[in-house]
Amino acid sequence: MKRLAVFCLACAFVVLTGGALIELGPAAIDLRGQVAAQLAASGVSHPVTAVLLNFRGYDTLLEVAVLLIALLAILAVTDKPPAAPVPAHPLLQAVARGATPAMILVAVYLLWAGAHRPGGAFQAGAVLAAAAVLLHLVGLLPGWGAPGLRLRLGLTAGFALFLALAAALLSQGALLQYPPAAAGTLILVIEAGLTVSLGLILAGLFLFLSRDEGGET
Amino acid sequence: MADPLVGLVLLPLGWATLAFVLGPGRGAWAALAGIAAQAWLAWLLAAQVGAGGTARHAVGGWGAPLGIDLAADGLSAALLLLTQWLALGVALYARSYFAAGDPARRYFWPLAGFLLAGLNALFVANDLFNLYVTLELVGLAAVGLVAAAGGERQIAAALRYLFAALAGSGLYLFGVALVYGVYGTVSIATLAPLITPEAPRLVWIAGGLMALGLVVKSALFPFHFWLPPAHGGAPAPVSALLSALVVKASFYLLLRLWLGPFAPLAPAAAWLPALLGAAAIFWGSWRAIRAERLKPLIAWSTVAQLGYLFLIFPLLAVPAAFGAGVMQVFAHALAKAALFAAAGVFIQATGQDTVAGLAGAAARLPVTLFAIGLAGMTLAGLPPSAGFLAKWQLIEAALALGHWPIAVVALAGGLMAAVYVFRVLRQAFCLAPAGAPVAAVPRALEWTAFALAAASVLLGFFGVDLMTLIEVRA
Amino acid sequence: MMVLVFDGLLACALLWSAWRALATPRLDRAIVFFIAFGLLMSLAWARLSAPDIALAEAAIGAGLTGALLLDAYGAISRRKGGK
Amino acid sequence: MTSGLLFALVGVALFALGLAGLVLIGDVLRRILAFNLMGSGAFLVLVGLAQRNGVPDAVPQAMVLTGIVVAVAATALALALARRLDAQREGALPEDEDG
Amino acid sequence: MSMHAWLPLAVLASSLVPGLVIFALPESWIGLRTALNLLGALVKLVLVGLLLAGVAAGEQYGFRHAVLPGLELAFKADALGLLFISLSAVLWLFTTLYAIGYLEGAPHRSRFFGFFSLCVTATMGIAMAGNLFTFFVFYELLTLATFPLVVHRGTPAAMHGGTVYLAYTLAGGAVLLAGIVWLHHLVGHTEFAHGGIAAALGPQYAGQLRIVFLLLIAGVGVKAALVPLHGWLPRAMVAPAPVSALLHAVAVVKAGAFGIVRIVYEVYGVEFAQSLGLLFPLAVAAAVTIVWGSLRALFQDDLKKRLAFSTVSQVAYIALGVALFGPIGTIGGLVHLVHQGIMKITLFFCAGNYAETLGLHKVSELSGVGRRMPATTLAFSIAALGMMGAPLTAGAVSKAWLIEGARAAEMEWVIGVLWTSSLLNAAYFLPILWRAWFRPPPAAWPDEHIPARGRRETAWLLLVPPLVTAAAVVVAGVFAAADWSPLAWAKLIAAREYVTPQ
Repeated sequence: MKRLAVFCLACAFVVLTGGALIELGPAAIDLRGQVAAQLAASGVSHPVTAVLLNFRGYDTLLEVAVLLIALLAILAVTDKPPAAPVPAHPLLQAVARGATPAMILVAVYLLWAGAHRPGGAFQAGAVLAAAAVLLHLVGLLPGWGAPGLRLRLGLTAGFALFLALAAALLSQGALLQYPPAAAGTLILVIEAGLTVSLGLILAGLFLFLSRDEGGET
Repeated sequence: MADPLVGLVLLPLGWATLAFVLGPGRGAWAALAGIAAQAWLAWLLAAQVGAGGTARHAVGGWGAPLGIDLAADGLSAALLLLTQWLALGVALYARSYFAAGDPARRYFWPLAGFLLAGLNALFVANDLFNLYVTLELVGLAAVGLVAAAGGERQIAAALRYLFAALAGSGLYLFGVALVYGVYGTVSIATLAPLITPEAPRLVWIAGGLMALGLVVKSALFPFHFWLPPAHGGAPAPVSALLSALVVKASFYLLLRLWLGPFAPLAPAAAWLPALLGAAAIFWGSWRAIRAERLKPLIAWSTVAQLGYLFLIFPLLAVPAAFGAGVMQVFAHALAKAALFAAAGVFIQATGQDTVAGLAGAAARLPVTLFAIGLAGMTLAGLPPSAGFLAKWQLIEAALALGHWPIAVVALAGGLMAAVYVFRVLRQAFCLAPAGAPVAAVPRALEWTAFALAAASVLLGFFGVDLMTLIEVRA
Repeated sequence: MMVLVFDGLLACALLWSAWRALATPRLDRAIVFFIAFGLLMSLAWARLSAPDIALAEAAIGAGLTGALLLDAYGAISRRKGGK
Repeated sequence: MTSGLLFALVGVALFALGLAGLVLIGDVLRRILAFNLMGSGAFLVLVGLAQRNGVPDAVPQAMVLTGIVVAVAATALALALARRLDAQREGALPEDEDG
Repeated sequence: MSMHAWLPLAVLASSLVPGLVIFALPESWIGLRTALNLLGALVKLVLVGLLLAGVAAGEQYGFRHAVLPGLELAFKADALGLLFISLSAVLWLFTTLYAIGYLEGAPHRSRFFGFFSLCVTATMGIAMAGNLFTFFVFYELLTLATFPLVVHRGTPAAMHGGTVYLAYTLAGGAVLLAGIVWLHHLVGHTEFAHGGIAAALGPQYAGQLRIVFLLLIAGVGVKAALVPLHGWLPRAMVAPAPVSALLHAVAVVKAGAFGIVRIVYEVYGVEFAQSLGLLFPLAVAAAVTIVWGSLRALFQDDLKKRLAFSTVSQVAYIALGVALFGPIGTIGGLVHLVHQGIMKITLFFCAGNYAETLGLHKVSELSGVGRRMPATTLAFSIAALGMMGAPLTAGAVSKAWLIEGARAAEMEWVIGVLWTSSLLNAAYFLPILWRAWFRPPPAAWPDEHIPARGRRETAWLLLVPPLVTAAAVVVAGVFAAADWSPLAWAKLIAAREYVTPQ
């Protein structure tokens, strides 16, 4: 009964919204023009990066905070020490060992490329995290226990740097108001910090979680 | 911090990060110092808004719609003031509340810091997508705080809470996506003149979905199912923050959108929230009256008290209704924080939280008992509390428009609240069972609970100041 | 024309994999469908001229989320099997 | 019809599917899948609808990048809770509304 | 702040501050607590004296504070309010003395005296309220402050009594609030003003104003114990004797009666109320209450319950006086506000003495108590005779004016009601007196825990207050014509309320 009702509601919603979508005219405001016009002043030439770290950089700042929160919450609910890693086949381990430096290189490239073309801190961080997860899966990297000071610093460094710069830029008149000349450099610095921390955080989402292997009875 | 608007967001982000770096369980002093500074900033902001009108800050210097604008009118300033001062009380309480080995303490300070940052960011946001991010910030931090207690019940409650919060913010985000599709912007200030009663059908759908999402997050009946286990199961300081502030945040946003960009569409649906609000009052009060344990009782009372907030929607044509809503937010926040704090004292003193179990302890913890009494006055809307002023304005607005059933609901709800409040209070006068052990409780706990409760009553004498502040509209 | 056909097929595949992710009786298969869904999403983003999102979706949406899901599934099913 | 509009329509359907799943399904992992479908649907609408004239728009694309990261954070948290709950006991969510 | 704003606030503070301090005092600090109590009561008497002198000389006292735009807490000390204030202030002093003796050695005394002081503060606030809103604030505070006193003993019976009390008074409060907000909405304010504020509205509002009147009177009628809203009063008699004495003979029920007076005279205006046809139903309600209360009193064996039903009946005299359209009835009603207070408090003091000294709670146990406790029984007899309206007592004065008032208002049936009531009063009081004075005492008293010491029948703190108030009953009756008597003050009020003085 409930299933049927929900199904009907969902269908009605799709038809109604879909219909309204199709008959929609052009938007009142087009930000594409504004983005293009201000792109030169943003410090980067790739529009998505410009939006992400300059025009709407404040969103990104808060978004990193969301990631940190998720990490904190995960730490708060998993208090077991990490289990010993289960080693995979030596061949797999060798492949993973070989892949890791390559992935780090890819991450650095993505970070650097972000200013001009697709790529940036998030993608680079994700690749770093993927490397860590890979190492963990083949048994070369143990799951993480309660983070020590160095790991905590690493997890927060990118965010702290971003936050500190954002606050320091208040001297320019507004939060995150880059001086046009230094914008490119500052964005690269922020992205570099974020890449490391995001890599650690995203890896942490996996490695902190994977501690309760073997169960608890 | 040059601009209080920005400082209120950056400060908690900063000390939350610091608290995490310092290590599990540390950072109480950083938190207290930070919150005290925030309280001062909120005070500055309220003075600034009261004197000079809406405060604005264009992040990055771009300005909407390309950049993100922060803005605080009277309503934002008032809620920021409430948030910081209430958080100061709860923080003082929490510092003494957690025992050294309590798992809930390990990440309390950083999570609380991010929660406050999210709330403050939400109150100053003026951009629909930025608001989505702040909603997630608040939601995940709140879930984390509930889950940190680590018990099976709390984890289950946190999971249920998380799904409700995610469903709510998902609905909201979908609405935002539609709005951006129609108008090409998510800046509230830019949208406001664009939305008219002749808006395309998609805008109506978007508004409905956003409202639905926010209603789920504000735990309006019948979407309240997640609230009692989460608020009733969390440690006392967490329950206090959640019941007092977190549910109010999504209500604030709903009100802001309702009165702001979506005002041309809003009247069509005004009675629906009011009907659900009335149902929430009766169902929540009934469950509170029937509850056997103290914290679930208080949590169900939150379900009921949130109902009042939604009664104002059909009345918003009268200024008193808006005043009633804000006053109720303040009254309930202070009173509910006080009640959860007081419940925490009793739980620490007796090791259990049944209502009947209070009989022995109440007489030995008179300050806490008074806190419950004063907070109870506010909840039941008895004079001279802030809750009474809220009820007064609500009834006045209802009569002014001839919607007397709302007045009847408000009065009946007040009586039901009196029933569950006095169910607790009368335990203090029952003859105590002999030899019930009552452990010593830090005095700071008792007095912070009392201070919060006293504030909820004393605010009843300063309604004019609050009303003057919130009259500053964007 | 070819482009539109490709888009149409991609749309159908997206919906089908999403449906299977929810409706498949076996959880492990559902997760595999979900990872497939993530990769299809990544294609869709590429079609929408959003290579940044395509990268992120592949790495985070399909990759990391998929790994998390599989890991959680493994932990839970191991525990169930152990009891 | 542009690809933008087409994928926006797919987004609507995905969102409805995910939401229905979230409401109807009891199993925690499945609900997490459903939530992710819901999110993907919203993202597709955000970008697809904005690009219904076929021209890429960087602003919604940046928003979706933000959204994807938020979604993975939420997913990880939900999984952590589910695993912890499962470690503590087996079975479905409690129905004890009194807390 | 000028003296004229400061004095009403000081009257409130003189009981509020000691009350709050007392809460914080440890249970064992008896000396300081007693000193604070008495100091507060004496300071209040002095302040009330200053107010009385000022108001008699035509001074205006008042203080206002806005809590919301268009909504003010307003205090004023006018002649009518002072009548109630003086009564409460004087009786507070005696009841405090009495309570100190009564509760000697009992637990939770800090709590008791703290709430006791809050009750007095609330009563003062009710008396000095300058508008209906302020009246309501203190009216509800009174409810809250009395609840802990009613359940003070913590027994299941006390808990039950307290619950019933709250159910009645809070529900009444809600009804009253509805009426007040409605009135505020119609008029724009709820100020107490000579001649009323409702009359300014056009005739098209007559229907709404009638409903509002019903709501208001039903709201205050709960505390005034108008039948059928009186059910809480007998049940609240589980409270300790000083509580029953001051609160349920004076403060609480009078707060209701006082509210009726304010509503009829200063909200509606007596002439406007008459023109709306509201006074006659009020008179009927009062008459029914008078007769019904007396009838129920006849069949109570529990002494305090008999007194409680007697209170139900007697307080309605005030409402009746108000409802008699004309200055003479008004004077009768107002003077009865004072007279009933001193008579009934005497009776409760004595009932408390019987219970505390000898463990006597029932009428049927009082045989011969006059020989064991002659002074207490003498005071009881004087007050009981006063209640019946015997000559030379305060009761006779009020009844005479009420009867005159009924005649002047050409409502002869009221005279019948009054006579019936007097007969019934005699029927339930005279058997007690007969039993106490002329029946032989039992061999042993049920629970004699204050032994007679020499010529003193009980503790002197228990004995002095009823004797003083009993003397006051006689003095108020004999010297009714004097300038300073309650009657003279009631005449002053009536003269100010009716535009054409007698």
